[in-house]
Amino acid sequence: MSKYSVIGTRVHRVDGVEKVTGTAKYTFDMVLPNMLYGKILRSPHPHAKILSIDTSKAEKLIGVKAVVTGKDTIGKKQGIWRRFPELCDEEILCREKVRYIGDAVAAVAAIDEDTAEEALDLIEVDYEPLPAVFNPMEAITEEAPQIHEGVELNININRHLEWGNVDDAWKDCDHIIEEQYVCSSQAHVCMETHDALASFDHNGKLTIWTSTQAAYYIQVLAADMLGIREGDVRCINPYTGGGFGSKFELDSAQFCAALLSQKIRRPVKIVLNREEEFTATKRRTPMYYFVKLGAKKDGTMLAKEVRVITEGGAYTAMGATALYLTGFFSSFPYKYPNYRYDGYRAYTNTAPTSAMRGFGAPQSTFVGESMIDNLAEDLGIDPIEIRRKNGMTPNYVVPGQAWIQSCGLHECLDAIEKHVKERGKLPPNRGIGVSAYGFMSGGIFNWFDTPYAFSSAIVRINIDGKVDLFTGANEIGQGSNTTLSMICAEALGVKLDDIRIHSADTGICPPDLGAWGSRETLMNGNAVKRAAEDAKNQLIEFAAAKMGINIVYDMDIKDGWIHLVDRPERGVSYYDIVKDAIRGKDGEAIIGRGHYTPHRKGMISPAYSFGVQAAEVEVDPETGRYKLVNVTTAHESGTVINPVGIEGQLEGAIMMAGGYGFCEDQPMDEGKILNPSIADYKLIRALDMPETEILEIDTYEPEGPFGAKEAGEGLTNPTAGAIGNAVYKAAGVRIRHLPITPEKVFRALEAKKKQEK
Amino acid sequence: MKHELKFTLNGQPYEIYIKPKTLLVEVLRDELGFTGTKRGCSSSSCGACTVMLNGASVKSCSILALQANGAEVVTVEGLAKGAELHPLQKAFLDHGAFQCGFCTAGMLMSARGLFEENATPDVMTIKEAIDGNICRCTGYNSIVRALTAVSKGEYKEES
Amino acid sequence: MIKDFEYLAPKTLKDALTLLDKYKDEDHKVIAGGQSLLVLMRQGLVAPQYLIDIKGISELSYIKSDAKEGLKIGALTTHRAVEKSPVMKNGYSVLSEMEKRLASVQTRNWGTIGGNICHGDPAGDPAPVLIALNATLKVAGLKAERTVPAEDFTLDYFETALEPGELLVEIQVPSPRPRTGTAYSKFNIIESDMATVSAAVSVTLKSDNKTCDDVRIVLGAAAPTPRRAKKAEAVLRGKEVTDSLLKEAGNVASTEAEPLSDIAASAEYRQELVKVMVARIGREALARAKKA
Amino acid sequence: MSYHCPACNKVSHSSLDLARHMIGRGDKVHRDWIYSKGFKYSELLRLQIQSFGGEGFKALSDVLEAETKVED
Repeated sequence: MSKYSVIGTRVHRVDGVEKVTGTAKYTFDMVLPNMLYGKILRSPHPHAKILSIDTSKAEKLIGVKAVVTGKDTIGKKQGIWRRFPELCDEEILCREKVRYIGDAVAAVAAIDEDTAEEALDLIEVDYEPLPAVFNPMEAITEEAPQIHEGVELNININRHLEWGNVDDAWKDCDHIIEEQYVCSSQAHVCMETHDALASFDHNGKLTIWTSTQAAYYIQVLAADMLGIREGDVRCINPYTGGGFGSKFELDSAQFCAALLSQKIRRPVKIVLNREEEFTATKRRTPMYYFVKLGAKKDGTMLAKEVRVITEGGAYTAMGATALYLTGFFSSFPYKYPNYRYDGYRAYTNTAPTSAMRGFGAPQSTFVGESMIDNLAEDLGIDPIEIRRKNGMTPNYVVPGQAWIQSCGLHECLDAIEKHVKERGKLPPNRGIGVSAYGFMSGGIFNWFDTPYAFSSAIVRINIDGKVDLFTGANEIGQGSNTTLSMICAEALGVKLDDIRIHSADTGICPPDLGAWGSRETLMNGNAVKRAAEDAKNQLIEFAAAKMGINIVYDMDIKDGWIHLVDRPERGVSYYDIVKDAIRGKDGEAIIGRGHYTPHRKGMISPAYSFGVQAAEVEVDPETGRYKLVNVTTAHESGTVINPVGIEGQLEGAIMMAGGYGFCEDQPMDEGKILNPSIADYKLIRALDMPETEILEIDTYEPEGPFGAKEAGEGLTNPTAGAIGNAVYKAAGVRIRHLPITPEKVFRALEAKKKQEK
Repeated sequence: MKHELKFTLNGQPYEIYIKPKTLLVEVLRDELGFTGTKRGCSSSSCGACTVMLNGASVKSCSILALQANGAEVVTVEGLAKGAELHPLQKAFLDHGAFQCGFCTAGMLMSARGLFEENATPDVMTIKEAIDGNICRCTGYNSIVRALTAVSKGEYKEES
Repeated sequence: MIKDFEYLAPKTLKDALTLLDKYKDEDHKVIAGGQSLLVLMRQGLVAPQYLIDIKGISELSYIKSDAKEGLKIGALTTHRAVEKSPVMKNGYSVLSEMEKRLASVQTRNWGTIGGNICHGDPAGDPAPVLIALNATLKVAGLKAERTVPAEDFTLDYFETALEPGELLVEIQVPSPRPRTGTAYSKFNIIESDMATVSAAVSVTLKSDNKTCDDVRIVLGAAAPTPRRAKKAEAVLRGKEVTDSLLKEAGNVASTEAEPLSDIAASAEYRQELVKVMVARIGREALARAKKA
Repeated sequence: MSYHCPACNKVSHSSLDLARHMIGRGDKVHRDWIYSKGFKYSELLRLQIQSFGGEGFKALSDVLEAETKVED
């Protein structure tokens, strides 16, 4: 029997009933009295000077209540990498120049959406088009137009990582391969588009409800851009219809709604339409990969050198992190004694690229796992064997970078090896590709420059024993409200039903950096656990005193029973003690506090999860069309807090990462995204979804709450690589340019046929 | 000019006046405040707005509200009977068949349409029934598991 | 944003034709299920002054079949009704199969087969099949009725043979001749998506059950309109149909296709797909003909 | 032995590390110093981008070796 009462059990989501009955309120559903509807005017040019903006006709339209342009702003540029001011480069409402098709230039608030939209047509913007550049490989040439002043070759960030001595190591390699890859863009396609409802009162205080992954960031960034104090902004994240990395920066809906409301002092709601969502919000970072990989004959990998140029789009956003993480995760999950990474982020006149689930690691994993299969083939080594030979192990230190404590990679390899064997001899045109991966449990580097703890939580125990849990964590669908409630219940020793969670409301919850980088379970989980333990200890003090317990005994609470650890039958009801304890505290409720900031864990993350995935495909050799037949994942994420949640994260990741490998793409023409609708942007649907299996591997992460670590984004990393390897096994062609579309497979098959002739 | 729309929503008759361009989803959400039904696209491709119209699942963003004149419409709000959840809702809860929840109303109504036609659908039929609904969170398989359980009779409506 | 329009909702065919006649010189549009039209209206690509809603004309929703007259489908019959109709088992199962792959259940529950055809999308599913089945479309105006062979109905991208004031009212499919098999399939990446390329093939065998008496090969999404590949048909007609002959027919059909490049596929790839599709679907049609 | 950044005083353990820091930081003060030594910042970047081996860093580190070394 499990030593836990709540953790690891299959429970209903705490937000479940609201969501299945349609009563869960999203920003999208909210209406306030006297509310106006906002719309945003966007640039049709990829690069142009704004000569003038005439809003007079729009202002005269009946029903229009306010129009704002860059002139109504305090003229600040914003960015989420606040530690480095030069990376704060986005005005949101452009004043002098637009840098991509979709850059915002004006916003209107009107009595209804139709009027606001009509008003947009009446705003006259005089542009002087400038030469533009769309491809990062062209952007980094002398001839390319400069997109931001003073940024030479349009390279706004370069990143270097190195350990060992790569140059010397090549000499010891028996075999070296050099390859190039192109990783495409991807849209998040949250079901709820970006939206915000902003309400300024006449005291100058702003409340903003918004679909976000990080209410705290929005509070801070909005205050900064509006020239008001943080404390005057309350940001509330009601329910959020998906984030996947697209919703933790200040976006145009939030900023324009707030600015309009500041001007007109009425609530203003802006909902981006699906086309804006595709063209004017951020997206996965496309990357051009140049890789050199060397090994001994026996498969021991000695050195890897990686050069990456990323398509940054018009602004930095979280692109700096993507550039860093793709470099770090290019070494994953292997023990390269010698490693060098240089990454360059190039501005282009395209929609900005930023964070998306996996954050640079799906790209690096696709490239790395394709190449390791190629290397294994060259050396005549089994793909699983070469991964085993080089794979990370518990307590491995990535030189100068990271300390990996728990690591179940080898157990995952064993499980997948067994799975592949069990599939037996495959029919013709079928192949199984494997791909190994790892990911972090939240980031350490404090680029946001916050003085607050990374995560905090407050537990308040009420007179009837019911618990209010206050946390800045953001429920975006990933299940953090459920997971954190479970952690709280377990740590306090009460039932899950006793917990009522209040999350992501900066007016009442302590700050948290938000739901990105797979950080909530470990970081916020630790904060919640500590807060619950703080409260629990206060109760135990009273219980011990009341029961007259010899101080040598340890006490604990489990299932609502405060008891002696060694003699569980000796105890009192938690519910009874709560009343006494509150009386004893002169009527003050029991309050527990907890916070977490990682220390002494390197630069990247306090913990890492690992896994291995096997994808099976069936290729039609005549058309190149292939089907995803089965995707099986051996996965370890420390102690599983919420098993239903993990299943959902894993299967959902396969839909998204399978799409990245198979069909999702954002083709452009002169900076214009050609498929800005769900009809044209291809997404895996129920009939396309492969069968999925999960092989859960047991590990325990000392840094995590009850031994838990991430299970969110890492699962997005392996799939494109596994598909690429499976297609290679099935059809003998290696596709190095995502997505691996049937047409690309077909062309490669044709080329192969020609070559064989 | 506004036109009269008479229809029944979740068993309750309504008479309202609307512009002819008003979509069914707009009547449900904006005119009548039934915000359980969502909108996720404007190209008739995501299924978040699925409701039942005269016993069949339809996309309410792709129907003029006036076309529903005289019709019986059921939305997600019409599934539960008071505090008693509908079997489909129970199955979704048990199987973790949703995460962010934004597609859930549409999924449930597609499923409802399926079970109106066929009380014991097989897996392929289930997948086909929800193929018009995008879910960016779950990867669909948990939804298929939930509906398979309903198909097997594990969730009976309490009489 | 959908622009305002004046809404007219006739309940009978006669009323509809009267209205259409009245507004035929005005800026008007006819809406049936609206599954395609409303998308265009939301995008502002179509903004009629008058919208004539024929969805409520119940007399145009029916499926009838008898051995002599063949199959008759009212233009406002929903896709789902066609898909599920037991009548399709009488030699028209290809229609049911085609419908099953058309968009989503929700769309099929509301969208109509006539509306789809009148939309004139070269990637639409019903038209190639109806052409392969040698269907005729009955078109009514206030003063007269006429019939148009299905293959002559679509004139260009999103353009049909309907004259102002006319409505498509019925789809007429002749009873299949003995020893006839018809098959349809589409190539796409996402199962329920529009066709990247589609093909419908109908084969009628001579009494020896081997020799091709007649054949119709129709390509979808491979030209501005659904198009018969007549040269490819000639490859098969009068010959014993073998795999290699079907392959040759595919190759010839590919030369008759005039596909465009778009985000879904390049023109060259579409041409390659035509080769494979025609051969494969031809094989299926042949197998069905032998069994019929 | 250590190397002190002439722009911001960050201490590195080798001239190569310092070159990485300076090019990596890439803001105006760092670039100004690089220019003052007769380099084009963009040229150094180009050397980096075009090949494996970190040639841009190496070019700058030669100067830094001579100019920024501090004997501890």
